[in-house]
Amino acid sequence: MGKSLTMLQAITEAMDQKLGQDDRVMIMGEDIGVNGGVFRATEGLYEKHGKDRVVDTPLAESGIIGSAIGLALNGMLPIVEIQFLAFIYPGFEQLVSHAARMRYRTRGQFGVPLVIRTPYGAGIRGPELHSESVETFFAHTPGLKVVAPSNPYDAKGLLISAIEDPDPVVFLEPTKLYRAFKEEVPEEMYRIPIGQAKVVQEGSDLTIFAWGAMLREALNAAKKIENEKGWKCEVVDLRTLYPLDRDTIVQSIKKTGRALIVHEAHKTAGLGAEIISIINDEALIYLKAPIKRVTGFDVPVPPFSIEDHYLPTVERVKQGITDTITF
Amino acid sequence: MGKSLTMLQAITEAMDQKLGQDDRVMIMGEDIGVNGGVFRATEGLYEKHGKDRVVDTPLAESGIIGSAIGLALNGMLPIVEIQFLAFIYPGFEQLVSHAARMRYRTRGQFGVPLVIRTPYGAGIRGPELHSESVETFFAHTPGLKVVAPSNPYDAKGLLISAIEDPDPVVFLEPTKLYRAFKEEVPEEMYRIPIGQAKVVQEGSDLTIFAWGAMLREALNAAKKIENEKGWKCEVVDLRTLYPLDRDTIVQSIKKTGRALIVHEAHKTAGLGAEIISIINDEALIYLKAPIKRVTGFDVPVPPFSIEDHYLPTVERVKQGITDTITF
Amino acid sequence: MEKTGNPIMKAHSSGVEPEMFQVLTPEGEIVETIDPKIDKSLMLKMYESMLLLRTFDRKSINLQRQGRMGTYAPFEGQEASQVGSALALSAGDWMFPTYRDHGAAIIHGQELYRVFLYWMAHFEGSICPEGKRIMPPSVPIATQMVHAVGTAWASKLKGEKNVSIAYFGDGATSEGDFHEALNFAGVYKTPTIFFCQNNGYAISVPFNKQSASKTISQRAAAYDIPGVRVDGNDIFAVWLTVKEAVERALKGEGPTLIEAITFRYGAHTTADNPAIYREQDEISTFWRENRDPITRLKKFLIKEGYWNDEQEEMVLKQFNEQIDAHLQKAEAYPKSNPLEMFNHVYANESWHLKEQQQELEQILKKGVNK
Amino acid sequence: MEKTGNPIMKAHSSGVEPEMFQVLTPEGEIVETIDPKIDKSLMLKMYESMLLLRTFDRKSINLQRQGRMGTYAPFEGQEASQVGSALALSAGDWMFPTYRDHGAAIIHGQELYRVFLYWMAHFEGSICPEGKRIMPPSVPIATQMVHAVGTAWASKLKGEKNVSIAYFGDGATSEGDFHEALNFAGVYKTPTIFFCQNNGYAISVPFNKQSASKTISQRAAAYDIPGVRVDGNDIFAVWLTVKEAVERALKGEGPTLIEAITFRYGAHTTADNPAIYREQDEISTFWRENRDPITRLKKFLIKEGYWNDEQEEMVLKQFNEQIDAHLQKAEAYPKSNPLEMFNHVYANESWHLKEQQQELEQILKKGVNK
Ligand SMILES: Cc1ncc(C[n+]2csc(CCOP(=O)(O)OP(=O)(O)O)c2C)c(N)n1
Ligand SMILES: Cc1ncc(C[n+]2csc(CCOP(=O)(O)OP(=O)(O)O)c2C)c(N)n1
Ligand SMILES: [Mg+2]
Ligand SMILES: [Mg+2]
Repeated sequence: MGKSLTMLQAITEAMDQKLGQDDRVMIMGEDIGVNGGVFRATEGLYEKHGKDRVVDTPLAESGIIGSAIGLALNGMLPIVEIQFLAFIYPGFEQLVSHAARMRYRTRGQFGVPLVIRTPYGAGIRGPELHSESVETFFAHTPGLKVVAPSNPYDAKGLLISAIEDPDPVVFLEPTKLYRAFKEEVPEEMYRIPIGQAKVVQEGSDLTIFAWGAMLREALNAAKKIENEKGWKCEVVDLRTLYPLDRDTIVQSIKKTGRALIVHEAHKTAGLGAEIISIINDEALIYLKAPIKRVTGFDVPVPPFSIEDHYLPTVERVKQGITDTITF
Repeated sequence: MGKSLTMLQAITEAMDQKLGQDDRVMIMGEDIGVNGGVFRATEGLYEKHGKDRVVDTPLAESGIIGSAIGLALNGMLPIVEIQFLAFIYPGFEQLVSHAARMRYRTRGQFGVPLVIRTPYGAGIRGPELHSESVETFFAHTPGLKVVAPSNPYDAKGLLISAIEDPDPVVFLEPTKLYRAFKEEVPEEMYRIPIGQAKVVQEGSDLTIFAWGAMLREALNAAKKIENEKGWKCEVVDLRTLYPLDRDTIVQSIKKTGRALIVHEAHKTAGLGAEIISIINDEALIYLKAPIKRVTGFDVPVPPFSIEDHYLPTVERVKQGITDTITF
Repeated sequence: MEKTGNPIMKAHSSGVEPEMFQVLTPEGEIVETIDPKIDKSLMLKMYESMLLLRTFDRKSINLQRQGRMGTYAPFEGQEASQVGSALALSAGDWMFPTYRDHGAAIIHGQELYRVFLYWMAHFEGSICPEGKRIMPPSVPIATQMVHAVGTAWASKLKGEKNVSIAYFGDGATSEGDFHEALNFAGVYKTPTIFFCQNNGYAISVPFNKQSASKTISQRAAAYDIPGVRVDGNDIFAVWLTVKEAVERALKGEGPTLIEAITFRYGAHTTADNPAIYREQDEISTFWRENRDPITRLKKFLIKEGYWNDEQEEMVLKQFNEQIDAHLQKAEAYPKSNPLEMFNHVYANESWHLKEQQQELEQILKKGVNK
Repeated sequence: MEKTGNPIMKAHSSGVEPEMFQVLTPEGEIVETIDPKIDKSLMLKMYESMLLLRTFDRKSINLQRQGRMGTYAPFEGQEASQVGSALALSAGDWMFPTYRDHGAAIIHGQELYRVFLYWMAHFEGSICPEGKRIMPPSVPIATQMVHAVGTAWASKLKGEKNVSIAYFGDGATSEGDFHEALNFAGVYKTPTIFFCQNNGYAISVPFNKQSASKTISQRAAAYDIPGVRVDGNDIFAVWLTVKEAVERALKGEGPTLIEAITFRYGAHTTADNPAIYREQDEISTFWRENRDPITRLKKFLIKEGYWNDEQEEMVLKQFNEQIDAHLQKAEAYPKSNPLEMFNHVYANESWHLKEQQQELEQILKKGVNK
């Protein structure tokens, strides 16, 4: 039996259940204890599981990630909350030079089963540096896995998989979707495998690749364009950003011959480029038109009064579809 | 009149001349003063220009980059040496959240004319984390410029441009080339514009895009393959990695119709993907074969006993050329 | 009974007892010699500045509630710290505020309408008046502290008689940048003032979860620089301390760490609910009634015959008008043009931004971009 | 004559005077009560361990010179710090060494041939014996300090009686991670020992350029944890101090910062030339002749009748054989297989690594890959 949950509630439920089921699981971060997190993702968990399992830390991301690495080395399964994605930077060295490499350096002797959860993306009228989308940094770091759910159901299943994963997972939570809609979420624990994309809508004329908050823009644009022009878009939710699910990507492109990638991140060296390159590798001859990228622009995310124009809009996605199909 | 200089000497000369010419220029970093730098890039400069201009700093990269930002805000032109590229991570936040954004945030009121020089890349039998090549991180950061010379002449001209640039420049020095060969370098100050690639060898069958230490592998492979099979490769040295010189890239591909990218960095989300995407955008219809990436593998750079196999080799480049031309 | 074999216990025996420098008690009594002297006009300036800021702060919260501004970070309760420190500076000094220090910025010369613009998410809210050195609020915690080392270092190198002041909170003292900034400032003896407003909380986290250390000022010893703890709600104490720090800095004696003990009455930001993590009503009523920075100075001024209720009424009226005028200016400010986002990424234009700007321009011409 | 208006001067008046805990003088005299007792067999173990390490270190430098090993970081001169600290640990304690602390690692149970393998750039040089908790040398400075907080924290949570020790140098104390580690350890009272070998230099940079603070131990006060400064060339002092720190940690009294004053006789690494940045001959001769950790213990042991030249000759011979045997094992170790680089990136295989491995395999099959 399921309940209708927001993504935020689905995430809380995943953590609550894992805390209940496995002694080794703990959560740590800024304001996640007594306060229940600035987005309330950990609401009630401190009271329920106690101060040793749900830990308010000092304001120091390198200390948080670094000590979580130590906890993980010594048998715990820490879930770290970084308050906003840009605030991971002070802990970047710990993530890139240690978490991602410990298994490799010790030839499997010591692993770092760590999850780093963090809200990411724009669209919630946040202050400066509260809206970044720099998944590229992590997808360029061997040893890390990167996940970004687009709905409550996937969020719970992917987070449980991430917590159970023996390797460090960067778990990107689209802030804009936290409370955007509810969805039936099974009460039991279930897993969505890391590394698998999902075809959320079948189509024949063009494939849209998207993830996180951009999936909805993709679906909306696809619906509108179908109404307006009759073109049928296939929409693929990547879900895992590293390593990418190449098979699903290539299979779809072989079917449609045209593709569009929608992401919030800056265009240059964004993940869109990697997807284009995978298609170039595996399915160039199937391509009927250049692959279009509709992305955040190559500028720092601007103040929120104009952030909606920084982000890909349904309008821009539609334009991209049209350009690609009429190429 | 020029002198025959190594890349290291050309870099020292550029700094020496700018220190001599402009009071605002200063150098700071670990072991760069009395010791002249662990690679000796600043040899003699401390004695010549004094301890206020060539500063041995504490061992703290965030402090170094952060205080250099302050120095730049207040009228100085700091050149920071980060001892090895991976040691920039503790200062990553200062670079990404401040240096890259100060002009933007203040609408041009305050800029950060800062150069960050750092040895990068593998192939010198370095210990762990002394061989990274993560230019993607910086090329995905609007507000930064990224430069990587492949020879002494370019190194001097590009470094002078970087020092004179009003914006922060990440200046990547291929460690492997520091002393690899000498070249005639003019004694006077000259500039190579940031943002311009260079066609170092004309060809008609395929274009190889490379930079830094990989340029030599590209040229060697091109020469061998011409001898062996008669194929003529065009070789383009990108020199500036962000923003890329799209015109030169596209022009070459329109001529040859085939391309290969060689870089040391990990394949996934490496800059090769961006180059492929630019070609996809602008010249897809000219492509006669998928564009090949010959890159560092998606693994942490391994211990030096096998690092040569992590790196693209002439052998692998040749294989890539053959695959692409015989596609 | 001391065992000689226990070097650690021996070394750790002398605990640090938190002392706090106070000049003006909550009852409005002077308990220390004031040196240098604070004359009547400066006292009135202090008082009026705090009144202005409190009026501004309350107005801002209302504007946010009415949807006329974005998330806002209030500073009510911290006026003595912000005014006292800012008034001790000279016009050309570098100021590095956080999101909560627009009070200090205003006193140092930032214009009210620009502060409104900032919270309304206009690009132009981050610009300071020509010739001033007020940096935009620093959002990533503690990062601005190293900048204030750099600007001060440059002043020193150029022989310019300016200090740099970095504002930060108690939470910021846990970040690595706090440590690196103090250490660099100690090494280069930069004319930097590290001004910590210890309001007891980093969002929901009380200082005793932030660190095992009892005070923040005690950390200065780690870098062999002076550290001092002052009553941050006592504007005389704050001003005197910052004044001394400025003088030391200008004499070449280097940086100072100042911990000003204070309290924010309200929420961390308008997005925060302090009742979740503290006895908000009780604790903020306690501070308001017993420790308020404005009340205590008022008591003193009235006793001295420097101030009365008519004056108060008059300046409040004037402040309200002034603030409203700035608000009007801010609300009448041209709407942000989305195309502006492509400007000032670099000093010189690049092909990729030019094209992306054109792409957006095309879309905007069509009328909708949603 | 004190001006009351000068809070900073007042607060800063008490300077910290560097004291150093010493038990065994360079002349081999005991100047403090030794408690707990160090019995003869432990003294001999200390001495022999230091001899073994010095022999190993010199051998390694030669191997590097002969091209049989890569760049090597020698520790000669720091033996008392490394042996004294490691011998105070229990077998299950977590150790986080740097590139210069393979001496400590060996004493804690790392095998000699693995240390050779490490410097010969074999993957397997980073593995420790089954059941041990010796982490691979940390290269990015100070980063391992926070790990040692985490492992100790986990021990505490699990009720396991183990400490975690982090080794680091004087230069490391400037990094933000030093600060964050000490602060976290203070907050969670983790059983962590922060063991700093202050050898006076971070590569070429002397400590007085690293910080204005006179000592490193004084920084502990910033986190309200005990800090102590010991003679790092006096193995009794080191052992006693670490022993006390371990006991405190296991009793739940939390972390300790230990500053061991020592000196590296040689270069930073074999790639470094210390003559560029210090009077290498003079200064290293001075330390060798007046402060050597091995000589001083030897003087004491001989005086006590615990040691003589024959014994020394015998163990040296034995050590040389032992080291040679390990060297042989390391040199006979199978050449690294390039395809190994694709293993252990993740616990489970991923398609992209599998394919890249195949790509390399194909190339290697052709015979050349240059
Ligand atoms: C590096 C970083 N981490 C986290 C945050 C989120 N954050 C914003 S304010 C804040 C608390 C700051 O507390 P304090 O330094 O005491 O200042 P106060 O807000 O009390 O003035 C946090 C955690 C941030 N802005 N930057
Ligand atoms: C983050 C980082 N920055 C720079 C370096 C380069 N580096 C290696 S050792 C060293 C000096 C370390 O000095 P110290 O901490 O005193 O240790 P010691 O070598 O004296 O044992 C430096 C700067 C590094 N390894 N990591
Ligand atoms: Mg606070
Ligand atoms: Mg040292």
